[in-house]
Formats: sequence, structure tokens, C-alpha cells
Amino acid sequence: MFTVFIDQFWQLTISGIALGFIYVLIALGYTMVYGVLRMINFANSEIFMWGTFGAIVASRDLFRYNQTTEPATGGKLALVLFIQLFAAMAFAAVVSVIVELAAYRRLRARGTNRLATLISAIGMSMVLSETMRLMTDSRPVGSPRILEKVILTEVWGAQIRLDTLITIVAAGAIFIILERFVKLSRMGKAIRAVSMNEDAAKLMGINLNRVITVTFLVGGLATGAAGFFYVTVYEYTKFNIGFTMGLAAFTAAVVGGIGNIRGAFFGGVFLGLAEVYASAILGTQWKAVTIFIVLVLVLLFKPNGLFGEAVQQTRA
Amino acid sequence: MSKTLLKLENLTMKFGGVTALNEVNLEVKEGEILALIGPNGAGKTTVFNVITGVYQATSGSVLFDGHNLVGRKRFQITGLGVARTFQNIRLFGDMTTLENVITATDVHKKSGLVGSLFGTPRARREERENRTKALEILEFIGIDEYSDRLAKNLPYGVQRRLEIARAMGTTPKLLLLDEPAAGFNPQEKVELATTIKKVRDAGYTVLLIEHDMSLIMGISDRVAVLDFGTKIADDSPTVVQNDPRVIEAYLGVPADAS
Amino acid sequence: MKNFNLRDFGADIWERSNRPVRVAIVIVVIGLVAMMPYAGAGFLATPIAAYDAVIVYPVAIFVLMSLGLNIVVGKSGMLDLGYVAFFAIGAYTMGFLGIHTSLNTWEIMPIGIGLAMLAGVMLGLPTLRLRGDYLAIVTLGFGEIIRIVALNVSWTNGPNGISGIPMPPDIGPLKFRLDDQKVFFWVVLAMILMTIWMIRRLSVRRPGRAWEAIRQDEDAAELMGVPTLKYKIWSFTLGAAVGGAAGVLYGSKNLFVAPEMFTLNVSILILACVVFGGIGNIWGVIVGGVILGYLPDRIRFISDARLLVFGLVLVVVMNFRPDGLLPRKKREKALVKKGANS
Amino acid sequence: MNKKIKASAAIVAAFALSLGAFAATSASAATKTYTLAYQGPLSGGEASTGIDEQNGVKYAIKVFEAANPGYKINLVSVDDEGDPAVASKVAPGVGTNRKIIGLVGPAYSGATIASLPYYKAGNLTVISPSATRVSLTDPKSATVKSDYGRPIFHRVVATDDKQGPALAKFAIKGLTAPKVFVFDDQSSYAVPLRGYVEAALKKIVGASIVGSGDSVPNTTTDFSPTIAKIKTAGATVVIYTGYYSQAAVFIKQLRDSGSTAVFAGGDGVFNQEFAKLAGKSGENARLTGVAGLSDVDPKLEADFKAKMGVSSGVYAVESIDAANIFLSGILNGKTTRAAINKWVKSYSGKGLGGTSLKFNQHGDISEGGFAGFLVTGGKLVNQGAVV
Repeated sequence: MFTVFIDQFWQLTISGIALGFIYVLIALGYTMVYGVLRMINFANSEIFMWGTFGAIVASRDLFRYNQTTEPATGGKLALVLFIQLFAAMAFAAVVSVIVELAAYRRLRARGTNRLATLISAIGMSMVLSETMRLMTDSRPVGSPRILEKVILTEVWGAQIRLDTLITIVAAGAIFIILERFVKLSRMGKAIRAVSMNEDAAKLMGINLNRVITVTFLVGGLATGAAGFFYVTVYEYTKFNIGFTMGLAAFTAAVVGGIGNIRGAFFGGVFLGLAEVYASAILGTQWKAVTIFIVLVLVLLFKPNGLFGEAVQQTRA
Repeated sequence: MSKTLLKLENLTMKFGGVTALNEVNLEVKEGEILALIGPNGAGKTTVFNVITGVYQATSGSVLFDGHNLVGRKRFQITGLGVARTFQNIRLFGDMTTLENVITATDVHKKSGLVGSLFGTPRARREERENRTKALEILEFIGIDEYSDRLAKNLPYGVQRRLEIARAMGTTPKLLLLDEPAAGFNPQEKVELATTIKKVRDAGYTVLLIEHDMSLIMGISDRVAVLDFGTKIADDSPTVVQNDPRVIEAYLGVPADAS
Repeated sequence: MKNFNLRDFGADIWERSNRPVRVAIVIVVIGLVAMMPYAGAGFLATPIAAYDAVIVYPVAIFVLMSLGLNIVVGKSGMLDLGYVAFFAIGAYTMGFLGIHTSLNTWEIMPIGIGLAMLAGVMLGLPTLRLRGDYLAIVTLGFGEIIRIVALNVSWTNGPNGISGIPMPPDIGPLKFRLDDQKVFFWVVLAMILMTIWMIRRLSVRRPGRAWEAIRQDEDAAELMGVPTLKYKIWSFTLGAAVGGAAGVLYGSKNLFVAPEMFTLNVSILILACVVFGGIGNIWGVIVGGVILGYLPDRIRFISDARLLVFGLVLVVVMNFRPDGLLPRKKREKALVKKGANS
Repeated sequence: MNKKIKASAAIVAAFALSLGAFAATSASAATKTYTLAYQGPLSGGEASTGIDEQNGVKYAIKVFEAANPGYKINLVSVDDEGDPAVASKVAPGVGTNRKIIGLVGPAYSGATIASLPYYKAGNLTVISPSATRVSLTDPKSATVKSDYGRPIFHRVVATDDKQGPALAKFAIKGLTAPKVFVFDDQSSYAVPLRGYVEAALKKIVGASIVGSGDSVPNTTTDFSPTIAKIKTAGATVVIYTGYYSQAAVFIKQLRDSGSTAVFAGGDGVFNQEFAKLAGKSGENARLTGVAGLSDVDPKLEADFKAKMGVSSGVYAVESIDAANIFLSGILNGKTTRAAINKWVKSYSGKGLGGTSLKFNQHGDISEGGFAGFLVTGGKLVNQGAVV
């Protein structure tokens, strides 16, 4: 049972961390929106899915890459990857803002019950995934190989692959940039003010609608970046990938303490590792069950997630 | 000397590094109106929260009618005979006035879900008893004309009184009133004072948090003063009023206008 | 006319009536609904899917499940995203006992309900202390766990599912038939009526008040002496019981259960029925279940785009009627009489 | 043009009823209209399978109508989303719709099992192009006797218990002492097939199954734990019994991890899309499947594309074969459900691929096996039948 786990421990750990960093960025989308709206943005998983398509559209239609094209190298590689990242983030951010306008704004203005907003968001995610399904004829879409996945080196028997390394470094960088933005910029401070106390923030003259739109935008950017990394690593997407990834990322956000940006980070990495370890030890079919049992245990002993304290106090 | 109903012994409450209550000792005698005063942030509501089980005391004990309340569940404490009102009104807005009180009267009833579902004789009898009792309480507090209005649509003053009525619904021995006169005009305050006295005369013991000095002086049998989580005075209203430490506490820290 | 509103209109008629008239109204309404299987010829007919099958599943079973979920979400305000778990437990109980023992549907029904309730208690005890979104994600996880377990253990026959589940035995002259599902409809209708009876009974008595208080202010409720955890578990368990009952009947009607029938989508759809129709309001929930159960089959002519349309409908309706089509709003006047004859 | 014929046919038919004399004068237009149905996933996540199959049926009907003027075949599209829950909702309507005299499908085994009771009740004959679960035609199937579809169920595709051994043999062909790792995708197609593959492997001398295998839910895209298991087990052959889209994601990750183990998959992976999605990593993958339309006859494929506007998909041949059996029945005047059932039971003919189509008493065709394919240069190249 544990032979695989012991034998391949470092390899699994690296894979888990890379997967975890993708979760971190999606979880960031959930957690930021939760911070300002106190709402699970159910459509975030579909925003992610649209982000993956953004990355593919960029490489396929902009740079005319196809399945038989040789991977790019050097400056061209950097350019293509950068444009892909940009496209994924832009796609997702635009969709995210549209979601806010169509599914949330009106309901929030009327100050109505949370469940209506939740159903509205669920409706919106159906619209998003169904639109993509119709556009792709329900078929999976492969991404051309842009990045040659060379094995750079081996550490303790674990392969360090280029795409893994790029994911960890770049996703980490994007996370830090966004975290700094929220911490230091004027807009970021406004976002945090709204997270802590909406009424007080309003009294201080913060334009709530703008703050919320920007939050969705930033959340969308993070989620879209996750879409880019997903495409780079797995070179594949489909209209229905959002659900599984979104669910895992959402769980990550909760484990970390939803509404808390640092929580999203630790939650994401934790979940990535938990998934990979559980799959190796118990079999991949029990992955989801293990995660949920861990989630329940975390919530029972730390009811607000591992980093959730700050949020809870402002809410009480 | 009447018997002690509630006794706080060396009650300490810490939140992280902040000490909200520090070794507080307090006795409430049966049948009296005891006012708990102090500047904002002195820990008055914390006392209520510890008594009613919202917070678990860091150390010390809360003895009520022969029971130690520390560590008990909140609804059990209510069942033993402690009921409270809330500083910021927390009625069940979508229920009627009457239902708000009936919900509280349920605490001493035996019939549960199965009995209610099948309409056992006991369940039916208890429903009738609850209703009668709730109506009596509303009449006693003087808001029975509102009994079928939704709580959220009531005038502010009535909501405040309903808070008291609802707490009385649990048939408490000790009634904890958290700033019952907040937001009242002088006329309403006078009426409230009458009501509170009436409640006491009906056999309830009252522990009261209030800022309005004239109200307190008018109705309290005794006044205890908290400052920074420490009890600094506990005596008759006139004595407390002239206690230099109390005056300092109030002048040193600007008192809340309300 | 400006203030016309169907719910108040209906309630007014109800209040102005005396007991015999009320009884008459109830009988007429039940009679009319029971005639529904005969109304499939005209406008109501569903393309492709058989009308008489559609009004059993999804329509009637959705209504039943929505009523059950409404006890949890609508009455006591707990967000449950894993309701499908109880449905699955009921269906698998029927499937397993139906082919391995000689018990019939009606004998399995209490077992299925009991197991669903047991699962409700087991899940509820540790998790119902959690609030809001945390509870939502934990229940969601529970729903997935039940499905994954069904997929991976041997007695459920894994992904192949259990087929050959027996139909219910005939009730006197009422025969269960595959090509004519009227009797199934009537059975579900009876279960719906029993559920409505149960909810109405409980709503005006102590449990209803306790749930209402918990939903509105859980802390205040507990401080007013409501044993909140106990009533939350009751609420959860009753919801589970209804879900389990629906599952048992579904298994016996469908003759086949497989894990892929019990995905998160079912939970979300049922929740959508509750919120769409009018959360907390029995009639609203019924309307929600009927519309959301029926609509996708009625609009099959737009074939591939129907889920898209369904999503759009959810967004639009929620934006313009956030409390659902028939919202919960207590009528102040109405309560005087209601209290009197409870 | 087509529309015009339809319209005039309708008018003529209407007149024919009221004015017999008039109808007699235009004998050439005495159109006979019959209704068949196709059932499979036409929307939802599995829609591409159903749409491909339905195109095959539509193509067969087009060809038939062109060859036999005077016949008009309506096709009812029964969308079960590949989901048994949906199937049991639509099947009663199809079962009681007496206009439908035969049904091609259902595409998936789960949906078939959910639908069968209703079709049995209505004596509606079905011929599935792709439901491969063994129990459907196995009267002895221990746990699930009720799956047995006689007398209405037929299929023109070979079953999992034939494919399992074929896949096992083809996967290890030419290898000495292969160490095989087998995993599935948790679906009701993949899990039983994996069972047959493993059973077959155990019988092959020299081959061994290594590791405990894996079951990877089909929504997974990160296969690193599975790859870790493969490496720990030191497998030289990896057999995946799921579908092509996951297979493509998996094989890329496997190759990127440096593994050179032989990869093999069943007819779920057997799809041109696999080669396309997997790119270079997919080279030399060994797949078992049945020949597609372009394999059978490139000219036929060209005609298909001209008539339908799209290329044929997987199971196109089977879908056309199934439709043709019904259509030939109609041509021979078998136009009631009972007559069609008799016709199908006693049918004997050749399919497009040259297989003889003759059903045994359980509804299976006796012939029909699996061919092995090797992915070469991004194409699936037929290596001939696996024996």
C-alpha cells in the first residue's frame, strides 16, 4: 500500500506542489470574491475553464500552432507563453466581470437573500459551460505543445521538469504580485476595507460597485492564470473541466480559511499534496473521499479553516 | 436577608492577550434589581455573555441557584432560569410578536418533534398552555395589541419591550436586561422604569446594564460598577454615585452619550 | 390590480372559507392534480419523453425531494448541497434489498427511510455545528462520497449498477405498469401529500418555531432555550427521510440504479427548485419543482441548447424575483386564525 | 429540392386519402412513410459519440431513400445523454410511440439497461451499434439476469469479453515476459473491460500483471500518482481501458516522465482524436477497435462526407449496418414492430466491413472481432484482426 508512496515520495511531492499552485490561483478567485461579497462564486470554476480556452486560442489561432508544430524555443517561446498567459488572464477576467454584472450586481443592489445569489451564480455557470460545450461540440480540445518538457535534473529520484518548474515559479510570482496588490495598492486597501466592514467602507466614501468589479477582475486574472498553467502542463481542456478543478480549489480555499488570501495559498498547496498522496496510497478513486474527510476534520478542529480567524471575527 | 440567586466568583475572561474580566465577584440577591454600570468596554456585556454561556470563562465560577453554570450549554442555562435581552435587538423578525414569546415558552415543555407531528394530547395541551402564557406576558408588558404583528414591523419601542417579554417567556428566575432603554426618549424611559419595577414585583430578579443614570437611580436596589474588567464599586445607588473611583472612571474615560 | 399577488389571492380565499368549504377545496385540488396523467394530450405533452413518465420523474419526484430539502434549507436555513446522498441511499437500499431479498417496495420503504435518517444523524452530529458555507461544502462532499463509495464497493455492483429491481406490487386494482405510469404518479402524489401534512403540522408547533428561530438568529434562539443542535439534526434527518423515501420509490420505478445517476447536479437541481419556486414556502417549492422538472423536457425541441436556456432562466428569474416565484412572506392578518385552530 | 419533395409528398398523401382517384393517377409519388429512431447521447458531455452515430444512421437513410424512391423514413432522435437516469425518462415515450418500428441504439450499455424494460413492454426491436456490456446478451449473467435483452435486444458490435482478450494479446504482442499495468477510468465501460483484460492476461503464459492497478475518475487530468505506480511496479506495458480524451492526457504525461512502456487501449481509446490530441506521445500506441468507414472503403467515406458535410466518426460502420438491417426490413414490407422483430431475428447479410450480420438467439452477431491498430504518424493504422 505504501510502497509507491515511499518509493516515489519526492516525485509525488513535486507533482503535488505544482498541482497545488494551480489550485492556489483558482482558490484566490474564490477567496477574494468571498471576502467582499461573503458569497461562494459558483461560476469561478467556469471562469477558469474559459481561461484555459483563452490560452489555447492564443497559441492556436494567433500563433498558428497545431499538434504537429515543433515546440518553440528561446525568445519565441517566452513570447508565446507570455501572450498565452495574457490571453488566459484577459479571457477569464472579462468573463469574471461579466459574471459579476449579470449574476450578482442587481441582486446585491437589492440586498436580497444569499441563496438567490447562489442560484443565480449556478445558472451563470451553466450558461458559461454550455456555451463552451456548444462551441466545441462537446469535444476535448488539445493544446499544441509550446514548451518542450525537458527533464532538467533529478533530485532524490524526483524529476524536475521545465513545465513543473515554470508553474511553481511563475504561479508563485503571480500570487505574490496579487497579494502585494491587495496589501499595498489603494484599490487593494479598499478591497480589504470592504472585506472587513462593508458599511464602514461605504461611509468612508469607497465606491462599492467599483471595488467589487475590481475584485472580480483580480479574481478572474488569478483564475485565468491558473487556466494558462493548466493548459501548459496538461495540454488539454474541455468544457467540463471546470467543475472538478473548481471543487478542489474551493475546498482548498475553505481549508485555508475562505476570505483569507494567505489561506488560499496554504490551502491550495495542501490540497495538491493531499490529492497526490491519497491517490498514491489508496488509489486514485479514493482521492476525493480522502480530501473531504480531511476537510471535515480540519473544520471540526479549526472551524474557520487554518487561517480563517480574522474573517470570522469581523463577521460575528 | 434574602438568599443569593447568582454568585460570580473570581470570574476572569481573557480573549487572547486581552483581559475582559478580571477576578470579578458579584452577588445578585433574589428579588432585587441590580444595575451593572461602567464605561464603554468595561466588560458589562461580557458578564452577561459569560453567565448565559456564550463565552466560556477563563477561570472562576458562576453559581446560580445551586448550579455552576460554567461549561453548560446555552439552552440548558436558559432552562435553569436565566434569560436575557440583547443590546442590539435580536428578535425573530419574521415571526409575530406572539410567536416570539411562544418560542421562548417552549423551553420548559416536554413534547418534542414526534409529539408535535402526531398531535399527542400532551403536545396539544402544551401548545395551548404556551399560548395562554405568552398572551399573559404580552399583556403584562403592555404590548398585547401587537401580538399578531411581525416583529420586524413593530415600532422600535415595542421591539425593545418585546425583547423583555420574550425573555420572560422562558420563565426565568433571573432576568438579564442589556441596555433596555437604549434609544428611548425620556417619556419612554419613565414607562420602562415602571415596567421593570412591575417585573420585579411579579417575582423576577433583574440584573440590568444601563447607561442612563437617572433610570438606574430610580429603580435599582444596588449598583455595581465595572471598569476595565474589574469591579470597582458595589453598593446602594447613592453611595456609588458619590464614590470617587466611580466618578474618576466615568470622567477619565468619556462616557457614552446614550 | 397593482398589488395582485397569487399567493395572497389564494390565501384570502382560504381564510374566508369555513371548514367544510376548505375540505371541499382540498378534495377538489387533490382530485384535479390526480387527473394530471390524463392531461398529456395537448399543450402539456412533452416531445420524446413520455408525458406520463415525465410527470412521475422528474416532476413529482422533484417536488417530493424539494419539499424534503426545503425542511433543511427553507425552514431551518442550513445550506445542504449534498441532498442527493439521501436519495441515493434510498435508491440503493431498494436496489440491493429488492434483488437479494423477497421484500417488496413497501416493506423496503421504511428500511430505506431509516437508513437515510441514520446517515443524516451520522453526518449531522459532527457537522451541523458548522455554519453557512462550511456546512455547504461538507454536505457537498458527503454527496460525492456516497456516490464514490457506490462506485467502488462490490455489493453495489460498482459502475454497472444494480438492475432488475422489482416494481412495487399492485395495490388492489391499481397495477404498476411500465408503459403506463399513472399509478406511480398517484403513489408519489400520496407521498407528497403526506410530506406537506408533516411540514404543515410541524410548522405551527414547537419544531417549526424552533427552526424558524434558528434560521433567523441561531444564537438568540439558543439563548431563548431552543436546543439548536437537536432541532437542526431533526431538520436534517427529516429532510433525509423524505429524500430516502423518494429514492426508494425511484429505484423501484426505474428498475435500475447506477452511481452516475447520483451526481452533484441532482443536489444542485433540487436546491434550484427550492430557491426558484420560493424558499420556505411549500407552494413555492412545489411550483419550483414542477417547473424545473418539467421545463427541460418540454423544451427538448431546442435540443442541444436546452441546458443553456435553463441556466439563463435561472439567472433571469433570480434577478427579477430573488425570493422565488412564490416568495415566503408571512401575512400578519392570517396568523390570528391559524393560531386559533392549531 | 428535398424540402419540395417532402411538401409535395405530404400534399399528395393528403389527397390520396380523400380522393383515391387522384392518387391513382400519380402512382409514382405514393410515398410510404415509416419511422425509425436513434437513441444515444445527443447533448451533454458524451454528445459527440451520439452525434457521430446518428450521422451514420442518417446517412444510411439518405442512401436508402435515394435508392428507393417512394419511401420516406422519419428518424426520431432520442437523446438520453448517455445517462441511465435520462434514458429511463425518455424510453417510456419511445416504447409507447407505436409509430417507431425500430430503434438504432442505445449507444451506451447503462442507458440500454435502463431503457430495455420499456422496449420489452412495447416489443420494440433495438439494434445497438456500441453497447458492449456482456450481460446484455448473456442469459447466465449471475447477478443481473434482468439485463438480458432477449427478444428485442441486438447488437452489431462485439462484446467486452471478446475485446478483453484481444486487447491483452495485442498489447503484449512480440514482447517477452511483459509486465503489465492495467487501469481504468471508473466508468461502467472501463471497469468490466479491465476485468476481462486482466482475466485474459492471467491465462497468457509469460505475461504478468504488476502493481495493484488504478481507477482514475474520468475527470482527472493529473496522472502523476498513476505514473508513480507504474514506475514503482516497473511495468513494461500499460493498458488503459477508458476513453480517448483521458488516454491522450495520460500518455503525454507518461512519455514526459521518461517512461517508454508500451501503451495500449481498447475501443474507447480507438479514435482518430486520440492520435490528434496525443501528438507525438501517442506514437506506437496499440489500440484495439473495429475498422472505421474510411478503413473499410475510402470512397464510402468520401461519399459520407459529401452527403453529411462531416467526416464519419467511431461506430459509423456499425450504425450504418444497424440502420440497414431495419431499412431492408421495411423494403420487404415488415412495417410493424412484430414483423420487424421477426425480420431482424432471421436476418442474414453482410455488413459494410464484410462481417456477416446474423444474430444468434441472444442477439449477438456470431462474427466480428477486433482488429489491432498502431498509431503511426498520427494515424491509426490497421494491423489486422487480433487472433
